[in-house]
Amino acid sequence: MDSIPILSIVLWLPLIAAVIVLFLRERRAMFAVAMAGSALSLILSVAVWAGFSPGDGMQFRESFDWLPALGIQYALGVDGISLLMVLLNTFLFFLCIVYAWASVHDRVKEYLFTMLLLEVGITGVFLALDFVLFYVFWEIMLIPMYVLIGVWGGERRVYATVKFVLYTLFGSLLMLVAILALYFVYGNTTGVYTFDILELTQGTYGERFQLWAFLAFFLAFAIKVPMVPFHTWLPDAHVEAPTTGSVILAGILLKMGGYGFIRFSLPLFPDASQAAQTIILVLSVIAILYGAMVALMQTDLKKLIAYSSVSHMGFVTLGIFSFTQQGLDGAMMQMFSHGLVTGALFLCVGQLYERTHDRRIANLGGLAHRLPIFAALFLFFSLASIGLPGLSGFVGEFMVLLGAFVADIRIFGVLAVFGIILSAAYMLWMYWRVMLGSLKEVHRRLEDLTRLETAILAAMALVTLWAGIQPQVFIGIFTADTSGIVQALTATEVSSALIK
Amino acid sequence: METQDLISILPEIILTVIAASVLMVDAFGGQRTHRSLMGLVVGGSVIAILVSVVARVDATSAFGGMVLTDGFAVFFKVLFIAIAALSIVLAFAQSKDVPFAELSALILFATVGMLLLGATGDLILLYLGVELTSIPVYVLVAIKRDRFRATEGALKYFLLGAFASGLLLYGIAWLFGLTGTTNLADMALYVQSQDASSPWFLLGLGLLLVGLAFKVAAVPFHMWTPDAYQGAPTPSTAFLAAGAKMGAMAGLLRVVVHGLEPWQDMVLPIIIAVAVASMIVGNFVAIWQRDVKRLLAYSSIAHTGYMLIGVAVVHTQSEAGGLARDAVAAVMFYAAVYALMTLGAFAVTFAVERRTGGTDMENFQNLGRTSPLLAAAMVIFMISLTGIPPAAGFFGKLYLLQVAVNGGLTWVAVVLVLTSTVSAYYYLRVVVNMYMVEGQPRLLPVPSSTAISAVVAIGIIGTLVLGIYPTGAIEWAQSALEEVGKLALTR
Amino acid sequence: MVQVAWLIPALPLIAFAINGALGRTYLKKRTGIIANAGVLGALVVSVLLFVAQLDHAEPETVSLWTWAVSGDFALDIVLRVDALTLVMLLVVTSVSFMVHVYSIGYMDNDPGFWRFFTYLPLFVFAMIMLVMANNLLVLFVFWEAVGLCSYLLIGFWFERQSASAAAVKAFLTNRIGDVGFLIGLLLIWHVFGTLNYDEIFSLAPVVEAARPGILTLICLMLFVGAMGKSAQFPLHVWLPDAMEGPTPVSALIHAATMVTAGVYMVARFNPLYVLSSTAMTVVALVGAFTALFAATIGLTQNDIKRVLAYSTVSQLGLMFMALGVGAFTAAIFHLATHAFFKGLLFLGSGSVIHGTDEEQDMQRMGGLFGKMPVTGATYIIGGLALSGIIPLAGFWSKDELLGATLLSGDLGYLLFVLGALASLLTAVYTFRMIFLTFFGKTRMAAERFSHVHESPRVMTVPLIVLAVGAVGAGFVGVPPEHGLIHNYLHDTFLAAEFAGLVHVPSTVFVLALMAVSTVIALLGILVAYGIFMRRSPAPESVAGLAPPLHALLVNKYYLDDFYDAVLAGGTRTAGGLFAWFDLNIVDGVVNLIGLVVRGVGGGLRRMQTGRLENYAFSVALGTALVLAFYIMMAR
Amino acid sequence: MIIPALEYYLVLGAALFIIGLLGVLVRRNLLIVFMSIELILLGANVTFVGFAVALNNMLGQAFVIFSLTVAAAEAAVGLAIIVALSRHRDTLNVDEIDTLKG
Amino acid sequence: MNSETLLSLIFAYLALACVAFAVLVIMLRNPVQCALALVGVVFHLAGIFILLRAEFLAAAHIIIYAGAIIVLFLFTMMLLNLGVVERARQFHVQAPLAIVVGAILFLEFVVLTGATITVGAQGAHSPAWVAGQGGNVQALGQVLFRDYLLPFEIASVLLTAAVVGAIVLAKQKPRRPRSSSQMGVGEWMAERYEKAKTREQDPAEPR
Repeated sequence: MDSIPILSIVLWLPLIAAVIVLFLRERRAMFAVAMAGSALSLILSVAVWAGFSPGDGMQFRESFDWLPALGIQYALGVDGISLLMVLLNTFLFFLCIVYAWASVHDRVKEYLFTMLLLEVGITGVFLALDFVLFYVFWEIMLIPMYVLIGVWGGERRVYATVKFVLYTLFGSLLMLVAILALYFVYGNTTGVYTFDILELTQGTYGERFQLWAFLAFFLAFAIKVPMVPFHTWLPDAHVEAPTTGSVILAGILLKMGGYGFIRFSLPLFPDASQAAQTIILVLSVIAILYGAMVALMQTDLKKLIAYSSVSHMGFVTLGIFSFTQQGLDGAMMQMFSHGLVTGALFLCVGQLYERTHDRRIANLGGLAHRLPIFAALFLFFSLASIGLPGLSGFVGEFMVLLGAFVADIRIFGVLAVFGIILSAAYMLWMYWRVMLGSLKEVHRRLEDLTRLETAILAAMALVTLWAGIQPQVFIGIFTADTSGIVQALTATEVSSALIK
Repeated sequence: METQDLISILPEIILTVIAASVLMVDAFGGQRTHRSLMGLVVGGSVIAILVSVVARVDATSAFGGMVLTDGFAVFFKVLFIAIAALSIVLAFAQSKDVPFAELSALILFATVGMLLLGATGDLILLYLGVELTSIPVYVLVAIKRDRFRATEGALKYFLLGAFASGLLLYGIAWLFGLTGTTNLADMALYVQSQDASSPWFLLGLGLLLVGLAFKVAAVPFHMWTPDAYQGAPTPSTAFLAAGAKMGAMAGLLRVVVHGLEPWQDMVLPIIIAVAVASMIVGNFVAIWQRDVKRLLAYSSIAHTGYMLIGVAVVHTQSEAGGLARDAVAAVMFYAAVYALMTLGAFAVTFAVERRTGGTDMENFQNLGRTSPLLAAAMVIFMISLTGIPPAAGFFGKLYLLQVAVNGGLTWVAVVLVLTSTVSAYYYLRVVVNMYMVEGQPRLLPVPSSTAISAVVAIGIIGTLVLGIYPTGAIEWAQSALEEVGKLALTR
Repeated sequence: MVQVAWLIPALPLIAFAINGALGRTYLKKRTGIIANAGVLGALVVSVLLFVAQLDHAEPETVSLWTWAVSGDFALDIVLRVDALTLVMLLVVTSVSFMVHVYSIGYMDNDPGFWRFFTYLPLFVFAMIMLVMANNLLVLFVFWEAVGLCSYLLIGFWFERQSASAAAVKAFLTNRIGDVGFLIGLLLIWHVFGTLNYDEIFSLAPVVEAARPGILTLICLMLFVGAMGKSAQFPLHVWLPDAMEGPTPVSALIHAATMVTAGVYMVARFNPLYVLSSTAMTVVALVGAFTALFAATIGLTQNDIKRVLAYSTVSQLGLMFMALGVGAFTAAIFHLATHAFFKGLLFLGSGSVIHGTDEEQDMQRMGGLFGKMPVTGATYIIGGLALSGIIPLAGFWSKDELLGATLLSGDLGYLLFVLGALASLLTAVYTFRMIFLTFFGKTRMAAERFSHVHESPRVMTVPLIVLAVGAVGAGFVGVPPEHGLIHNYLHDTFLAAEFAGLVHVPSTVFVLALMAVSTVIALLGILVAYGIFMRRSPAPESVAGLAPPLHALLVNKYYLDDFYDAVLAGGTRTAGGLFAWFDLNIVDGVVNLIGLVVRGVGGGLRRMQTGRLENYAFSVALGTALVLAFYIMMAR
Repeated sequence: MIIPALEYYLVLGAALFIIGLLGVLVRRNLLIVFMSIELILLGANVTFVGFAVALNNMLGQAFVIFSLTVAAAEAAVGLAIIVALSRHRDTLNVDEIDTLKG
Repeated sequence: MNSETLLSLIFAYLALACVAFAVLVIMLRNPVQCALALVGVVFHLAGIFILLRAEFLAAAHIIIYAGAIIVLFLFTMMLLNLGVVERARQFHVQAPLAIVVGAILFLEFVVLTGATITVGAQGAHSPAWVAGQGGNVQALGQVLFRDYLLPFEIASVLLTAAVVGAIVLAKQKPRRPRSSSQMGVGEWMAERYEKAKTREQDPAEPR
């Protein structure tokens, strides 16, 4: 296994498929290639999972000099944290491309090319072990997403997509400056100039520098997550994005922020993280409650789910900044679950929209009569979204709360718990108004889900259920790695205490 | 004069000869010779490039230190000759409307000036290089005489350019008088041995900087840029942005690196101020532009600002060694990248102009469907100009940011990233118009031009190659500077 | 033997899975059989286990799989089998089974038949897991799952807006309770570092010693959960509305099983509760108050199922009252007997509704006894049991419960009075219901009355079986304090004994209390007879004695309106405000930044006048500034 | 040795420079603006020659030759542009030539 | 009166005349007069060059400036319509502001005069050396064609480019039947007059 650059294959396969797609003419052939590419990528990432030994740090590493002149390497590797994200990523992309077979008919070639490119970018973010490489992927993914929303989106797509790009770019460019500063600060203290993430993570940095760099990283990640008050791009982007765009956006893009916090912010800037803890916790709790409150009053289905994302991602940051094993694991699980569940919800809304051509809640109602299968699956994911125990959503939220209680930040935990009530309120209220009650005349002729659509949702449902019943299967992947991060954090706490 | 000296300016001689022969061939060859003229130019350029790389002399300078023969010069020679050739190829597409032979000759003359700017070790050569670059370009802007806007742009450019070169000349006069030399290195050595803080020195220095800042179109000396860019025929604009301006940038680098070392405390704040102003004004005003050429003009002002950061860093101190060298290399790399992507962008704009009769945003509408390849190319150029990977613009910016942070100019780096966020807005607006707006500009029955396609293709290849694997170019830029044995770079 | 315990939840789960997957397309009506089989299987295994465990009631566990390990948090999915579990299992599975059988008849014509028989076993599964949980998390998981099932079943007829509304209300109200529960759970984790029952129980005294007061907080938080699930004031509002569901569901969820989860939980955590007298007092007071409060509302309701619903709330209140005074066994005993007679009453009213073509308003019934004798007879048995007439099941348990309350000290007197009053009212409204429904002259239209018919065998047989239960179930608690159930549960509630909460009454006391109970019950029946059969005084005139009071009762103390206006309305208003804030302020700032950038750009753009002289001016000014800077630097 | 002192020549150069600069800024007529630029060049030339003599360095004088060349070249091109422009628009006023702006 | 004083007086006259003519250049209304004033500047400047013993440059200035450049100006003025120009407002609206900036620059120079000018390193071309070469012209030739041959050649390229450029701008486009260079001046003026009368806007230039 050592000799095969399996991660590179996982990473670049979609690009190869994308390039091939460019040269094809027939829709069927294009989809065949695209599906094959993403499916292989999925299978190989599962293979990586199979060959992965939890707790052994970075594995399947590859590296060679890319830009020695600037100290930049092409370095890939996975640990548990990234592996879970990669799995989620390849899984969702495969499903999205399959889904597109039924739903995308306009500019198919461009669509598939964009999607596959997006997959490369996102996978790369999770695999990169070099800061610049990481950043390259972090930004590469912007453009396909921009195109995806801008070309296949709704009426206000241009506004939404430009807002998305500018917002994200704003944060990430500041991060770039911080990365460069990191490079020099580390180099000046150790004499080794490198962008190697693992090596830079080993370094210790002065408090002032930590604060500034943390701030820059924080902006990038907070916008991505998105944390209140940096979240307003999200509803717009979601509403205007095409279905698959929303799925990817909610499913994976947001996770890049959480991933960034775990992978970079905590290990690199432990002191600054601790200094910022309270603020971030406050923001997280605000996100949870505020997002839910705003979601409650949304009239557009997608917007509602978008705001629910804000609320749910609040748990992620809450968990991460509880600085506890449980909190971090909970955040990871919450990200994984949110990716599945909210992705699925957006798929559901997309399917609904394709049938009714309407997303305004007030115009729907009683659809369960005509769409029983859909109703069941939609309910399933709605329940998963509100954190019903036994489904994946609960695991993350619960463990985050556990972490909050362990970390003696109980007040935030208690407040966050109330988000659970609100999430149930807006989700069930929405479900009631959309699916229950009496059917509207215009919707008399709706068709239930096709087999393909059912299969896609069912696949997601199965994983959701699996993660809810046996979360250990997933937690086991990364818990060793998160514990390393927590230990490092608490270690610095001790040391800084000693200094005082 | 020795053979060495002649060899050192062989590329310039070749270009002059080509220019002359182009004029001759045109004068005696009748009307149908444009294609062969282009062949002559391209072939000659290739030879000139080869000669600049191969025919190197052992000494680091020629003509008594007036002409420098180091790797820096070679780097820019190759770049400038390539830009000139591409611009001429681009102009070929409008050979029916303009006197192609004269245009080619003028471009080549200007290129000679650019090459001299890249190789100058003396203020005389700097002055002449600036003028030799400018005067043909005034004409290039006005070359479509029957268009009022072209002449208007040319007039503004000309009068302001003459004004600025007057300032430059006056400044040089003072520097000469106070040091007794015009050789940059001698000047620096003399000043270092004397008291350099006399305000009279600064008078000369300030005017010199102003003159050069005008030529690179930095705020507040930038005002001619949008008008000249918009008024000029698009191929001329392309050459103006990618060529003339980069020539001035090379000259500025020479001056800063070789001559201004003793005044670093004086140079630094001015360049930083100008850089910041350029980034802000260029990017902010570009938001409002509806004409793509004008938009690119403002963007070029902003890019000047980016590059000036690198220029500023040359004189900063850092714990990491070799900073000055890195800073210059960053500017060199960025110049190459910028030249490629901006040439490409103008080439696409030119193609659109030919097809739709204008360069307004509306003329780009629906390009994604009517001409997918062109549109895709434009997307890549826009991405590159924004500085998003995997296009070359990203590494250009990364390198600049890196030296800026290394040089302690982190706040300037922050300004750079913030303003380039703004830039994303207007670059992406072009993309929006191509793909996301339902509109259909009237298409003219114009056959597609192979010449334009070739330039676009080269731009794309260059942008992507430099974006994905820029190692070669960056290492070339860095190694080119190893031979530059001057004060600034040995720190 | 205990190793087969996993079959108990597994069988209903399998039934659910089969019905869910195949019910709509293939099984259709056959789903009923599968569901019945599943639940019957669970019942059989439960009984077998009960018999096998009859002698030693030591807790035993069955490990299934690891749920999650994260740092020092590790949790396995483990089934627990002990005395309390088994008692609950028996009650749950047997009543559930009866409901299942009954439902085959009741739901016969419903198009959602398969769906119904998918939800039912799921619910049973959840309830079984709830009682078999060995740690707090699993308990919580199924605590919520039960809530979900109630959501599904209450909203079963989803085309009705009221049903959907009731379902959402039930879920949300439960969630509010669950939040309390969850906080309690997290506190337990925080304080104890474990979620396993046995470890918590064994650590409880240590914790109380180390951090006095924390246990009270935990117990209260857990009790909030119990209030939600067991419909205690002020979280009781969902239960009456939940009658929107099909009647068997009401019987299953809202009489016998789900609502008892709270009682079960508090009983389960008796080792914690006994350490906190404050918590106990709160539990008792809330219970007693709820008992009386709900009973008063029950007096004025006209919907046959709603009366039963308030009755359930009231009875649950009595159970909590018992729990609060440490009479855990009595509470569980009452829970068990209540399950039978309340199940019976619900199914009976279902039968009435079924027989009268969906009539639920008692004011439009009357005289049905003749038309539906089996239903009527069993209903009266249930009513008597509920009222607490010797020797029916309700009597024994209620009597014991009241006795324990009386003995528990000063507060006990107050509680006893409240409980006794509630008992009195219980008898009144129960027999008001029976009289209005089955006796007197019918108030139905003749046409409809003629169509009234007895329910089919598949429905009446469960009624009869449950009636037998309602009669006989009480005997497990006879003689008082030393019955089968007392012995069986003795070890489980040992903690109460250690805490000195158990007072053994004298025989005289027991007998006297029995007499008092009976008198109270009979008095109630008599009052009901007087008012609703003899109409002397007539109900209207009784109501006219204090019109505001009557209005208060009819409108359920306006609590629902209050919640609608303040909680739901408030939340929505706040949500609207937040949404406005988000759109205009938060996003407004973002857009404002864009506007500012554009504005600055526009301003700068104006400097580009197109005029040469301005351009030259700019150059000159720049030059002047540069030189000025230099001159200043040189000085 | 030069008579009078170098400073006088420099002052003359500066005066021409500033007058030329002012002319560029205030005049509307294109041609006069252009002439003002020539004044700036003349100012530079005086400065050059003054320094050249003071320093005994012929370079200064040589530079003036180049400056003259440039001036001539600029005049040729610049006047050609002005002529070309005036074919479109009947004005020599710089503030009336403003179609390109913003 | 010694020679030094005399020379100073001559210098004073020449310098003052230079400045006066320069002021006239930027003040006079009529461009032709301005051009003549410029000639005045150049002539007096030539005198100053002679004072400085830069005889060749003096001659070159007169020949190139007065003989070529200013003639070019005058010729251009002849081509263009002067009447309109003369009547028009002569100064910009921004003139006051511009004068302020000019004043600032002037003040800067004034401030600078507070500092002494320390001239740079002495060169090798002492008057003795110049005399040895046979005078200013020979000396300049020596320097120009030996040390600064390259710039000189470049200047020639520059001039070539300028010539080409000027021709390009003056030459009529190939597709037109007759170029303006073939057109008689009178004919061309008539055409321009027509154009001016109709005051037609360039149709390709929408405002």
